Amino acid sequence: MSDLLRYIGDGNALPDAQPPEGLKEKNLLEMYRWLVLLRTFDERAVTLQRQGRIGTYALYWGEEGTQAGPLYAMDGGDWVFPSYRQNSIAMLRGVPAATILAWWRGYGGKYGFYNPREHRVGPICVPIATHLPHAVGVAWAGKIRGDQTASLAWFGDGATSEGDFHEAMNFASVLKVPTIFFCVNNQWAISTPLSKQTATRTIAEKARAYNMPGIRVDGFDPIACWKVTHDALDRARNGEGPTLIEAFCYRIAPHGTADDPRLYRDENEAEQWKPLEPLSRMSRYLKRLGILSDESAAEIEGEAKEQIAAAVSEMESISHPDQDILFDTVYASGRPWMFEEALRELRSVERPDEVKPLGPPTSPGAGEEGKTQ
Amino acid sequence: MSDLLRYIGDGNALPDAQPPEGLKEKNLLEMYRWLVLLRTFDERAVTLQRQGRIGTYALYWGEEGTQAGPLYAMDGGDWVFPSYRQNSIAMLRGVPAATILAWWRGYGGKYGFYNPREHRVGPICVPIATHLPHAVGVAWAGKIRGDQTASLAWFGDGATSEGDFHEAMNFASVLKVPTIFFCVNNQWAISTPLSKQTATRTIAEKARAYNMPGIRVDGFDPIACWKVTHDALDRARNGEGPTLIEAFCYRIAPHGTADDPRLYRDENEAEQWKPLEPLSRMSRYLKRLGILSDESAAEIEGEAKEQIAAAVSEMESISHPDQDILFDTVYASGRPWMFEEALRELRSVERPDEVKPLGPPTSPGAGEEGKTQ
Amino acid sequence: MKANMVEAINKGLHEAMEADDRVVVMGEDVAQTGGVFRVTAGLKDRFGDARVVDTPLAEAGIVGSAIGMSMYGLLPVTEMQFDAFTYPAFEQIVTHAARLAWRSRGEVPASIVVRIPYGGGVRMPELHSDSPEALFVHVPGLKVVCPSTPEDARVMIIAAIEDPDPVIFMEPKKIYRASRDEIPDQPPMAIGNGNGSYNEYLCKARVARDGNDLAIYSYGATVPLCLQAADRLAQERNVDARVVDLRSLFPLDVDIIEEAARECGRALVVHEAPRTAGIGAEVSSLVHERCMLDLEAPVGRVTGYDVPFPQFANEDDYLPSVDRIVAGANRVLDF
Amino acid sequence: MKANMVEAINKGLHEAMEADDRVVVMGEDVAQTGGVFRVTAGLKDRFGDARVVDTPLAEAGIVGSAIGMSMYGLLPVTEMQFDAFTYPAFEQIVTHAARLAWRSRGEVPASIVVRIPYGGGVRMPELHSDSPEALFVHVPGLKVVCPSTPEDARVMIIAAIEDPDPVIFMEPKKIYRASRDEIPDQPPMAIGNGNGSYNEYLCKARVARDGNDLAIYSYGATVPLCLQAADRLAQERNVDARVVDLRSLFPLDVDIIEEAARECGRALVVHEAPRTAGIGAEVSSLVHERCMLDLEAPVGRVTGYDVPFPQFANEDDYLPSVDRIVAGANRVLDF
Ligand SMILES: Cc1ncc(C[n+]2csc(CCOP(=O)(O)OP(=O)(O)O)c2C)c(N)n1
Ligand SMILES: Cc1ncc(C[n+]2csc(CCOP(=O)(O)OP(=O)(O)O)c2C)c(N)n1
Ligand SMILES: [Mg+2]
Ligand SMILES: [Mg+2]
Repeated sequence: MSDLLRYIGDGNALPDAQPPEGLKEKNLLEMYRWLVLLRTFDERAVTLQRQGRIGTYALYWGEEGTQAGPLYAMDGGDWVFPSYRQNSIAMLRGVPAATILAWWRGYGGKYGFYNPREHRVGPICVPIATHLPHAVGVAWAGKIRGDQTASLAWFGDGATSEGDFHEAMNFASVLKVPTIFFCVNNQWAISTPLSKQTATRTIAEKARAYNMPGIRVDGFDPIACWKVTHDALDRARNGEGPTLIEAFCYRIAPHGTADDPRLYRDENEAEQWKPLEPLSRMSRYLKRLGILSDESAAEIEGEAKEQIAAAVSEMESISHPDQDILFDTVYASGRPWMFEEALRELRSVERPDEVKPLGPPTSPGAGEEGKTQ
Repeated sequence: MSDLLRYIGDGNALPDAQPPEGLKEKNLLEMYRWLVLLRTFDERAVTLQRQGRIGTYALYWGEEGTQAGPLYAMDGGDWVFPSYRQNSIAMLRGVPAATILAWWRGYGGKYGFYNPREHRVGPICVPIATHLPHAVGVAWAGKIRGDQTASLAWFGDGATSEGDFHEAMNFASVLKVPTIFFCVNNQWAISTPLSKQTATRTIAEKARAYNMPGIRVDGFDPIACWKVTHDALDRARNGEGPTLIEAFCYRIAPHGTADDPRLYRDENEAEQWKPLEPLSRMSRYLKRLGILSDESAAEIEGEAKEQIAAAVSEMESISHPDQDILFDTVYASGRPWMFEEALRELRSVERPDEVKPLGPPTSPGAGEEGKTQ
Repeated sequence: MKANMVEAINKGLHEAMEADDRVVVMGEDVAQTGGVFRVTAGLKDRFGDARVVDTPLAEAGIVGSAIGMSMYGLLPVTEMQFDAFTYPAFEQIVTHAARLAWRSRGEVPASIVVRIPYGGGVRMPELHSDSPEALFVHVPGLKVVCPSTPEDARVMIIAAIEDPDPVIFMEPKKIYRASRDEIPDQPPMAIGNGNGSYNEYLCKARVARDGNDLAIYSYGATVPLCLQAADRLAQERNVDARVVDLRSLFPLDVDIIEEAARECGRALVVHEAPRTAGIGAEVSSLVHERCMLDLEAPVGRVTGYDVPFPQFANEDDYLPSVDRIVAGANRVLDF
Repeated sequence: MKANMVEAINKGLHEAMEADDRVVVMGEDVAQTGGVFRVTAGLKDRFGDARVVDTPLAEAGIVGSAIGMSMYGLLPVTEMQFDAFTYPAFEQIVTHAARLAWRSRGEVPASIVVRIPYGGGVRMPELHSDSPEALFVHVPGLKVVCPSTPEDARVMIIAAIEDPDPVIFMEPKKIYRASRDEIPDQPPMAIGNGNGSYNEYLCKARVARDGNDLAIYSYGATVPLCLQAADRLAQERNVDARVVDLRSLFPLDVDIIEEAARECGRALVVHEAPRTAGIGAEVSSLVHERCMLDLEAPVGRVTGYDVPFPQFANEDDYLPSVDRIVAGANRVLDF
């Protein structure tokens, strides 16, 4: 991992670097707050899933640095496009955490979805790599309009195998579109290891096929993730086009709450990567820099817990969406005639109960399996 | 073009190289015969189209070296996959030229199609880049069976923009499949120049995204095309996996008989590339080597003319295929019930006349436009 | 002015781009040459190459980036060079274009138009003659329309651009240049003011010929054939057929469809696409469900067959012909 | 042995791979873990990782290379991880798998199976609950089948592999583990000898419940619901419904379909996919066309709605329920 950009050392053999220009104390603290909020959301969501209060959930434990870092580098007017793995990122752009939780509880409409344009955050994208052309389109549109809008899309190592990854990278580079392709290389796509996904050693080198800069960074280091995004954005705003960033890390957690990694990997390996997880590393770094104290850390944690607890209550206060929700927002131009007939049919029979999320799997391979996003 | 492998000089400032090992006199002559046959077919087809005896046709004038060279390097047991641009390649693998002509005349079934397995030649592929995964699949299957089968697929510069190109390249490299990706970079995709297709200077460098060798060669030099294919095949048979070859050339001809390049390029540019076309270059080279004489050249040309003339007669002797042709070969397991009903309906009305190919366009933009393959 | 369908769509595109600078046109070979059918000719010279773009050769990339553009607020019109080359973009159309409104509280629909020159009758090699419209009709969240006259094509392309929802715009290439009709100088609606008048011009069927003995439903390149068949029926057996040009394939204009079936008591659907699970199946089901008691015979279908579109020498064996339509009508009439 | 549908398909795959070494299994996560639903569990250990392959994450690549393998002579079985992730492979399925036989004089069909776990009822996030079968039914050159019982699933997967044509194999994931049925030790046919017995097991509908008052046609996960609805109809109004499990969606088994409609005089089609241009439209049209004079009411449809599959908390509002089926039946019966 010696070719990776990194700021945070281990307080030991691996030395710290000074924070990069542009990240002042208050920025570092804010970024830390984001990390804590993301972690708190994620851990709470896993518990909610275990309790059967939300459905199967794609956790991101350990990948918070790949989310908070780049997002913090973007301007509010820039667009970002999450996959299911960055599912709660919109919360850092003003979308209520309750909305994201409601999405995982199976709610649609105004309960589970948000307005992408209002927050400049693409909808949570489930089909792999298919949001990359959207990120390109948004930034391209900005360019056509003469605006300074850039975009960033997150995706996994597995996503680089899809045709849409290639087409988006190619469009962006040919048309010099200000898009940042942020690949979270956690070395796994469900059970498929990186070595079965690509013949290259790195993801970054794939940028060469598009004459695009390809940059590797320690994905467990939020500051490094911020820095490479910041620099890519500079280039983008200068009209120098897109950048591919590879945030190298490891999927410490299972693929999702329904996944049992013991079926395909030695969990000791995951354990070995665990000490690198960004939250404790960042907290130690900030403490070494004297920016964070045990007390302020506890305070930040407390605030995050409170915020997410409130979000959980809010999510659970939503009552079962009406049947209209099926038809309400399908067409922006209004309901076609057969929707009225459909509603008449629906209302003529007794309404089924709300479908409740499933509880935890009782044994591996039973019940909940098959729930990937 | 100094980074391109090349054997044939210009008999002047640019020196000839000796033919590579493996190409003896008789091989060189045979390859020359192939070039002449391809050229003769192509020129004849253009005339037939002008006369309204076949439909719109995708000519390959000037690209014969990118076809005969690599094909000559492959073993008979290896599979090759043409696009519409290499439409007559199967003729060099035993498919009657009349069958290919009949395809362009709009005949299907046994008249216009051939058995790919019998000749180890994929069907003429119309949708861009979609045959690349097939080439990978065939060679992969050979590998699974422990056979020594390799495959080669031709495609254009434009094809590299499609997702299927990427997915095929990635599968081949991850699975170390013995497939040769032969890109004929003629610098145009209909009216779209290379610079609007990719941000890289070369196509060959795209191989890096797959940790695959990427090799550039003079696409107007059939011997160089043979040599790089020969070497790639060696690597493939040694279990070293796929290779991307970029045969750099220029589309001297229009995209197809319906295309008017004056709408999008300066035809002087095409004129400048014309002297590099492979047939006369190869003939001069062979003459300088003392392998070919004016008489033997004339003889080869005469034979080719005769063979293609016979093919034209054969093609024109086919009578209008029966209506059964619509239903005959859709399912290998037999006709589903509605086909019988369809035939009954068809036979209950007077049969329409055979649809004749259109004649030449009378003015640009009228009649025949829109006919790309 | 007089215009054929190509010129009429071209005019509509000019008008839309003129009225609303959010409209952009993109696709393979659409800018410099104006497209392989010249439908977009002149746009690049008029509106510049930022708004009229020759893209790389990748249909998913085209539709996908158009979706992104529309998120930002533009109104992209994409061209798929030929029918069968829409399939690589299928995933973007189905999982994104069709669901973006639904996925954004209805607030950010994918306001894109996907233009598809489609269908046979033009003597092309393989995969240049498909009729994939039913595939899109079955996908909720899309609108699917298909004009059969130059003026409809001009008005409908403008309405499709104005409509906030994604519209699959099927262009019957066989009749691209079949006739030159009078096109009013001004389109019938105000453009670029988002006042919603698009719906009126997008989702309505049209009675192309009046009559009360047999309803013939069709769209696209088979509409002129149905009109000819209707004339033959009038001559040959004094039957007065009403020809309904569906125009909108999703949503279907159920009122005009029902009215025709009720008033005629007999009906026939005609299209070029394969029969099984095609538009004909839907129209037939609707008519039976709603007008059973008014029907004197089952609704007939004259369609393409359930086979790959043939090589072109045999395409007239595949395509519905006036003869086949008349024969189909006779079967319904003689039931 | 007793087996649920997952175990039954797994058994069928074991049997096919054992009998014929040309059979290979490929897809995302199918080898090491045996697939996210464990349908391919154990195959890699038994047959090795050359024949059971975890591929890169690219559906067009999977289907496309499977087509190439089949050209070479293998019999690939591909898995699309979920319904909606089939769309990226749509182009390979439509332009190649469906047309390779036709494009090779019938001599080299694409002998592939595309397994698609599909449909709702399993509380999944977006795009894990689509029912795309009608899209394939409309594409000539494919066969499309869908079992509703474990033993059918086991027999049909073997037949699909043996069938030389490309088969889209729809697996209703909602009933993957709904019941454990008795599965005979040996499949009913000899495997691996290419004697053509596959057709018998692939293209036939099945009368799942006899009756003469109302024909209910369905397939996949709604078949058990139709059976329950039939029981309710028997109790509540003494109506004896015949439930026809279509099993083959293309080609439809028109004989059994017709017979049921004729003998019952009333009919209903039930499926989960959106209504417009779905299988229901085709079945309804066929029945009207062929049995009009025997019908006492128009054929009813109880289907999913023309909307994107909802977020799961509302999926039971979307899915046909026993109540909706009974209500639909009553509408037909009371016409
Ligand atoms: C087009 C598509 N195919 C398959 C899936 C099923 N699936 C969900 S996540 C996943 C693995 C993704 O791996 P990667 O891209 O590395 O992202 P990560 O999950 O590691 O964040 C797969 C195959 C999907 N969501 N979309
Ligand atoms: C999927 C697909 N999209 C569009 C087309 C229409 N088309 C035919 S040829 C062509 C250009 C191909 O250019 P290139 O790959 O460079 O090959 P060349 O024609 O130069 O040999 C296009 C866009 C097609 N055949 N297939
Ligand atoms: Mg990953
Ligand atoms: Mg080219």
